[in-house]
Formats: sequence, C-alpha cells, structure tokens
Amino acid sequence: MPDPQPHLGIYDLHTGYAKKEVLGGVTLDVLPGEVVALIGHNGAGKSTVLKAAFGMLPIWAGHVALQGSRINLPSPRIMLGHKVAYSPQGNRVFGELTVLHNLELGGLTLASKAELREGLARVLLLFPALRGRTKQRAGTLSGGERQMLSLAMALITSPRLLLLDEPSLGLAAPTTRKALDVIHALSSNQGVSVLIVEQKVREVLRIADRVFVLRNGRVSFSGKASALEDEARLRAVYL
Amino acid sequence: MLSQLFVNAVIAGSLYALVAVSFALIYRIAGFFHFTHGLTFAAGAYVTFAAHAWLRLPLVAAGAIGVVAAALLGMAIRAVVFRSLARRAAPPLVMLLASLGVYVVGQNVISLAFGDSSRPLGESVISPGLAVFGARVTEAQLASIAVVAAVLMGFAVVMTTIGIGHQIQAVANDRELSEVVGISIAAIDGLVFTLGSAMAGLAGILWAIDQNMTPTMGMRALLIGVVAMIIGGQKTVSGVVLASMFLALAQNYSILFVPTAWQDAIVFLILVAFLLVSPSGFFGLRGRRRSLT
Amino acid sequence: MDYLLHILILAAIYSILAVSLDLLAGHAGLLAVCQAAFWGLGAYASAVLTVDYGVYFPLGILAGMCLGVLASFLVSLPSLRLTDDYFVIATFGFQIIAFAIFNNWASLTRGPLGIPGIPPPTIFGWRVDSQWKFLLLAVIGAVAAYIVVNRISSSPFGRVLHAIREDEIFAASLGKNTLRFKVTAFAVSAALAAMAGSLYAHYITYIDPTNFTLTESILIISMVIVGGAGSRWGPLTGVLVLVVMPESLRFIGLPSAIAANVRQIMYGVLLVVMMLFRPQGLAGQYRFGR
Amino acid sequence: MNIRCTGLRKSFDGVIALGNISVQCPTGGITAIIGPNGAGKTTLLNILTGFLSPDAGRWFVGEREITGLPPYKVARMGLTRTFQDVRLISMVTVLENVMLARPDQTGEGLLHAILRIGVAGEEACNQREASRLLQFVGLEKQTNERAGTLSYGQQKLLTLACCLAAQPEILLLDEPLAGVHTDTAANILRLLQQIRQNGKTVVFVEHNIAAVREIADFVIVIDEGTVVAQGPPREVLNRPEILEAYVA
Repeated sequence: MPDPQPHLGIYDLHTGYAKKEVLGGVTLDVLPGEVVALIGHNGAGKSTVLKAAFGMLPIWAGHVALQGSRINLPSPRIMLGHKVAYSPQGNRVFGELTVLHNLELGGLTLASKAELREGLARVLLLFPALRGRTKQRAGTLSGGERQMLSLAMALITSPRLLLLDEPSLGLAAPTTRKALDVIHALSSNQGVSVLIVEQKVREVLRIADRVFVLRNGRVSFSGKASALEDEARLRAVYL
Repeated sequence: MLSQLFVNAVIAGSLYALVAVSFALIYRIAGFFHFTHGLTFAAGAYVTFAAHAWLRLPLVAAGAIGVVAAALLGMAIRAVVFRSLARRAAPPLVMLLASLGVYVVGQNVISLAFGDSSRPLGESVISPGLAVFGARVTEAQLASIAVVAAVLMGFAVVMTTIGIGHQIQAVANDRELSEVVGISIAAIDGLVFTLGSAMAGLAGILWAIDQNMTPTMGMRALLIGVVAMIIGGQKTVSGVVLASMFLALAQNYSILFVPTAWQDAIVFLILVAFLLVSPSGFFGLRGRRRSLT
Repeated sequence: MDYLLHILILAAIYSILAVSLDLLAGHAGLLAVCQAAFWGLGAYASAVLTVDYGVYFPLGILAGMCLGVLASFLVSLPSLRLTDDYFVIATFGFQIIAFAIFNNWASLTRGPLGIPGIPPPTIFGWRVDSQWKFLLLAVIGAVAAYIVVNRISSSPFGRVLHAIREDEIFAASLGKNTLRFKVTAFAVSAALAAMAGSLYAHYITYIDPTNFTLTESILIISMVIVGGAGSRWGPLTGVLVLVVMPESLRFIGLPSAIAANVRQIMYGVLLVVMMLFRPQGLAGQYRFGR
Repeated sequence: MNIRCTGLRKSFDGVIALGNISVQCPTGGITAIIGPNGAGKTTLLNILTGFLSPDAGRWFVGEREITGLPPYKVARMGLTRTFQDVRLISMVTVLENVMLARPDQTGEGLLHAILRIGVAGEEACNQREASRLLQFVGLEKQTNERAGTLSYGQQKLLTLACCLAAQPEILLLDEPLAGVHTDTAANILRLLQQIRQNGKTVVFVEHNIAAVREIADFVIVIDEGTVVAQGPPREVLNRPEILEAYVA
C-alpha cells in the first residue's frame, strides 16, 4: 500500500532567532497514530522545530504540511483549528490563575461550552491528581502537577496531533515514566499522532516508534527507535 | 481636623486608585508607560463639561458620554500610534516617548478649546453635606467614593471570574503561552486600552467634580497613579488600592507639617525612598536583553 | 531687530541645555526628563548670590555649576539603579521635587513671586549690558558646552558611554565601572545646564518657578530626540526646529496666548511623527532601546 | 593563575541550580564544563564572574578571593568572559569594540577626555594592539565595519578578540561553538589552543563533545547541579555515567 500520508510533514526547515540560524534544513515527518521522538543535545534546535511547526516563529525557508496539504503561514490559531496542540518547554502554566482557569484557557478554541465541559471531565479523568486542586493557583503546584496541568491544557481540545516539548524537564524518573505512559496510551488507544522532544533519551525511546536525532540544526539520524537500543550506536550518533 | 484630613484622603485615594489600577491594567499588557492615560483622564472631564454645559445634558448623562469618549480616545490613539509602532517592533522607550508626544498635543488642544483657567464641573452647589465622625462630606463626594468602590470591585470580579478577565490575566502572566492556547493578543491589547481609558476618563470626571479641572490635571493624577502602581506592585488590585490610600494619607497629613504646595513633591519623595529600599537586579545593569544569557 | 537677537540668545541658551542633555540621553542612553530642574538650580543660584549677596558674576556661575553637580549626585545615585521606564519616572519625580523647592522655599527663592532685578553680568570689567554683548556671551557659553560634550563623546570615555547605551552588561564584563561613568556624565550634564541657568537669569533679569517646570524638561528632551540623539548636529537641529521656528510664529501675528499652545502642539506632533517614522531623529542614528 | 570555587550553592525559587559545587580549573590549561541542558553550567559562569550572587560558597582567582565582587572588578582581576548569546556594541566599528576592552585607559578619565593630555599616544598604541588581535582572530578585513553587520560566526570571533583585549589571565567562554558553522568552529578551536600556548587559562562551557575531546586538558561534568565527574577527557568521556547523564 502506498507510503501513508504523514500527519505532519516538515520539509527542509530553515529558521532561527535574529541573526543566529538555528535550523539549517530539517526534514522530518510523523505518520498518523505514530509516536516520533526528536532528540539531540541542548542548543541543537529541538524546541525550535516545534515552535516553527506550530507557527510561533517565522519560517526562513522550507514548509510545514498537515495531512499532505501545505500550511502557508502557520499560526497557533490555524494549527489549533487543524486539531494540533502544543505544550511548550518547561511545563509552562499561567501561575497566577487557578488550575480550572488554566484548563479553560487551554480549551479556549473549543466551539461550545458543552465541548469544554466534556474536555474538562476527560482530562481530569486522565490526571486524577488535578481533580482535587482545581481551585488552587497553578503557581503553587509541584513540578509534577504543573507538568500534568500543562499536558492537560494541550489535551483538552482532544487534538489529533500533539507537539510536546520536554514534558520531563525537572521531573523525577517515576513521574517522567508515568507522563510518557499517558502519552503512549493516547497514541495506541486513540490514534493520536505525537511528536515529542526529549532530553531523557532512554525513557522516550521506550514509547517511540521512530526517532530523529538533531545535531547543530540538522537531522543526523532517523530510523526505528529500536535501532538506537544498543549503547555504542547511541553514543556515536548522540555525542 | 484630623478626621477631615482622613476623609479628604479617602476621597483622593479612591481616585488615585482608579487611575493606578487602570494604568497597571494597560501597562502589564502593553509593556510601556503610556502617558496618554493622563490625556484620557482629562478628556473624560472636559467632554463631560462640554456635554453638560453646552448641550444642557444632566451631569450623569454627560458623565456617561465623557467615559465613552475617553474609551474611544484611548482606542483611537492605540490604533493609530501604538499599533503601528508595535508593527515596527519599537522598543518600550520609543513607545513611551510617542505617548508623551500624544499627551502634550492632547493637553494643549484641550487648553486651546477650553482655556487654561481652572473651572468647575457641574453646578458647584454649596451643600452643607453630612457630618461623618466630625468631618464634612458632601453627597457628591460620597457618591464618588461609592462609584469608585463599585467600579474597582466590578473590575476585580471581572478579572477573576469572567473568561475575558482570565484572558487578560493570562496575557499579562505569560504572553507566549497565551499565544499557544490561541488567545488573540491584539484583541486583548485593544480591549485593555479601551477599558483602561474608560476608567481613567471616569476618574477624571469624578476628580473634576470634586476639585475643579485644568487641562494639566491629567499629568498630575497619572504620575501619582504610576507611583501607587510601583509601590503597590502591579499584580493585585488590592495592593495598588492600598498604596493609593497610603499616598493620599501621606499627602493630606503632611499639611500639618509642610505647606500644601509640597503635596506632589511628597509623593515622589516616598517613591525615591521606596526605590532606595527595594532590591533591584544586579546593580540595575541594563543589557540588550533583560535576562542574562 | 532686537526680537531677532532675543531669539538667537534663547537659541544659544537652549543649545547648551540640549547639548548637555544629549551627553546623557544620546550618548549614555539615559532618558532623563529633569534637565529644567538643573537649569533652574543654576538660575536661582546665580540670582540669589548676585541679588542678595552681591556676588561677582563669574563666581555666581561657578557656584551654580557646583550646586548642579551636587544635585546631580542626589538625582543619579538613587535613580541609576533603575531600568528604562522606572528611571524615566524617577527623573520626572526629581523635576517635580525641584519645582516644589523653587516654588515653596519662600525664604530663599521668594516662591511664586520669583526674583526680580538680576543685574547684567560683568566679567573682569566687561559689562555685558546690551543684547549684542549678551549674544556674544551666550554663544561663547554654547560653543564651550558643545566642545566639552563632543570632546567627551569622541574620547575613550565616550566610547564606554556608547557601550553602556547599547549593552551595559557587556561593558561591565570588560571591566568598566559603569556606575562611575553614568554618574560622571550626569554631573557634567547638570553642571552645563546650571551654567545655562546662570546665563538665562542674568539675561531675563527676572526668574520665577514657571520657567523651570516639567513641561520645559519635556521640551528639552524632545529637542534632543527630534533633532537626533547622540549625534554632533542632532541637538542643535532640535533647537532650530523647536525653538527658533516656533518663536518666529509671533511674526505671523499669532496672539501670544495661543502661540504657547501651538508651539507645544508642534513639538508634540513632531515627537510622535519622529517616533513613528524616524526614531533616530532628524540628524541622528541612535534609536532608543536598540 | 587558576580559578577555583568551594561549596557553591544556588537555587531559583526551590529549583536547585547548583548544589555544593567545588571545582578547580588547572592553571594554563583548557578546561571544558559539560553536562545536559539546565544542569547549572551558565549559572556557575554567571556566579564566578559576579553577575549572579549564590546562596552560599566562595571562589578565588589564583590566591585572591573574589567572592561577591561586582562584574567589573572581577574582570579587572584578570577573569574575562563571553556570553551564550553574543553581546557586543553593534552600532560602532569592529575596531572600536576591541579598543573598548583595553583596561585602565587614561582617556576614560573625565579631565583627560576633555583636555586630551596623553590620550592620543595611548589611543594609537591601543589601536595597534586591537588590530593585532583582529588579525589573530582573522577579522582584519572587517576592522572598520559596524559590528552589527558581521555574520554570527564573525561576531563570536569578535567577542573572543574583545575578551583578549581586556588582557585577562583566565577566559571564561559560554558555548563558544554554539550556532557556528563547522569551518568557523574549527578556527575557534585552533585559536583556543593558541591562547593556551600564550600561557592563559581557558575555561569553556560546551555541548560539542567532539570538540571537547579534541582540545580539552581537563573536563568537569555537571548534572542536576552537582559535579558527577572530573578529570582528563580520555578518562571522563568514556565513563558510562557520562552518557547516562546526557541521555537518562
């Protein structure tokens, strides 16, 4: 059967900040229902790929496509309209607002109140720890809870494609594993496509189908996650 | 005597609070000190005067027109001047200077149209007023405090309960994350300028009713409001209101020691004292980018 | 004819103010809106010393400049810890405090009544009692100020100021005591403004607080910005555009009551237009905050 | 002269950036500080150069303690630095940027600036020295261009020249190779080795492990705010826990 249409396609992406080119021609894709890991050392440009794909950053060259159709000027609102959600690095939440209000803002682009209520119920089911804390100011949450809230804010719009930027930042190993399991379950049970950027490589490889390694703004390796199982291969590509 | 000073302080403090809260609302979203707030303050009063004196409208109706006019003025200045500056990625200081220019133009247009002399707003009906703890308070002053209290309470409720209030707080809290969840930053920016200018216009009207008005009244009220915002911390309405009351009390009670003409200088002496005490970054060093990377 | 001389003398005095403020705003990037406070300080120092104590004119100017330097420390040390908008508001504050002092310290400054009868200056026997002589004195003052500021800005001292203007953290990382440079620049700017104050007092022979208000400070900073901050001819261009041209409004018969408002509307509009289309000013390159 | 610190501790509202760091960089060598993202490397650099005050700890240049000194005094003690994002004065020429860095210029005194006594001679000498440094880093052709017009790699070379012009004993470089094309990176590595030849101590934070392996004499690995390993690159880089720190 023909090569399946990628849910997300990034072709020869060039972008950066002011004069500093961070991405020098990145091409990668996420097939429907697949979990793709994007790894690489700090400063390689991993976060920049997600930001550019979600329209937070002007693209210098190359383009982004969803289900094969090219998105000319990606912007958060356009991407949200295409059922894409993005959770930025550092488990960002609105610290001054309550957990509930954070979630409502996450679901801002939902069409109706009913959808919002349904979404709220769904994510609170997914993250029971948040249920008791909805009235609490998000700034007072622990690192792990903040990460859950940040993920819940992205999931409330029941996206078909999820862009996640280092959900494990600052989390202890067990919490990281739990978060990655939730993401994996989403993909396998509901066919949500996921492009996840991570520093904790061994953890993310556990749930990833395919992996792209970024080094100095270019893809230095792409292939099955299992290909990077053994240490020597990982070290050669990574360090 | 002391209770009279206290009452005067509460009246003045409530107006400072209204100016400070509305200024902080716009400052936290727009990110620069916009002096046009002083212009919308004065414009509210003078439009009300025009509607009341020339069009013979009752004071309350004229006041409503004044508030709407101030809101429209704020919105128009933002659309014409600040939006185009933002599109040219103008830094905050350039925006500040432009707002200063707009203020100077506006204030002089008002003085050309209405003259520089101080004039009352509304019939200066001499009413004995009521005795409250031994101090004289007129009905107008009581109404003014009530209106300001209602507006500030309403503002606090809107900010904490209604969706739009959350979006405003969200943009003030984390601009990038607001963009990620799909909040339209430009719409919030426009709304905040309109709402803030309306509140400033209302403050100008109430100020004019209580203490007459001159074309330059906006700058004085604005500077006191900015000091109240700096001392009160921009984040909470209550913090700014408390700081405004403190400044008003300090001003009024200073009359016991120093002639009244020192009132404005006292506000800034307090600011200087506060700035000397409050910790600032590593010796306030300015780098091209605020955060040190 | 003497009206033309009046405009030229005013232009020379305002040039001293604009050039001295440009050392701070243009070269060090410090947007200080309190130059009229130092201007007033110099004027009052000279007036009080010569009228009440009969002090010899050159001593009056020197005393005024020293007072200006002292006052600048009072202003700069607390406010230089602040960044951008907060620094601007702090300088607004000092301008208002200075005006309150001029207006209320009746025993020294005779408050709102101001100080009349300031004698024309005599320097080493040369009585400057005609407009022509005063124009010469004012121009000498302006040229001196221009030379001092340009010597500083084109020297290694100026190089450090330009570094502080764009990236103070970078300057500090190279071992420059940035606070010392900023405080010194403040002192020089204040001293020159005080000198302009002395000249102005002896020329106008009657000063009162309304000459040195916040509006004057806003006018002076507008001259520097509109003219082109941080450039050789910027401040002087600003003086030409914002002093000489509006003063000539009187020639076209605009009643003086309206002329003052129209003049301010002019520079208000110019400030806005400049920020929109040419933030570096008519003759400058430096853009604030870049 | 070497740089060392003892018991450095720093946390930002609860999150530990540095937990009791005590390291020493050998005199006259090239020391690389590596570790995964957010491990506190830049925080350490900002503390050592006086831009950030730690919660606890003391640090020394040679025998002299520089704990708590403001940045300009630290630089005067012979410890100069570059930044992760390039910092320079884009409005003035490349030459001016380097001439700015020279310490104790008489022309920086107010009276000398106005009266210009003995300033011209020193400026000429400063210019010669600056031109020599520009030649050393290979920017002599860009001498009179505005620094803002340079490419990113050239700007990195310029900041290195400015660092040297401040006549340091120790250079602290924050990711000198980040965002730079391979040919400029090789050029920078060659320059760092030459700087070491001239007897200066070089300490740099870097992610490019291959470059670290190539020129570093000593490596310090920081992960989660603590030193997990230090020693010569051959020993340290092959230890499993290093890969683990990066990858786990």
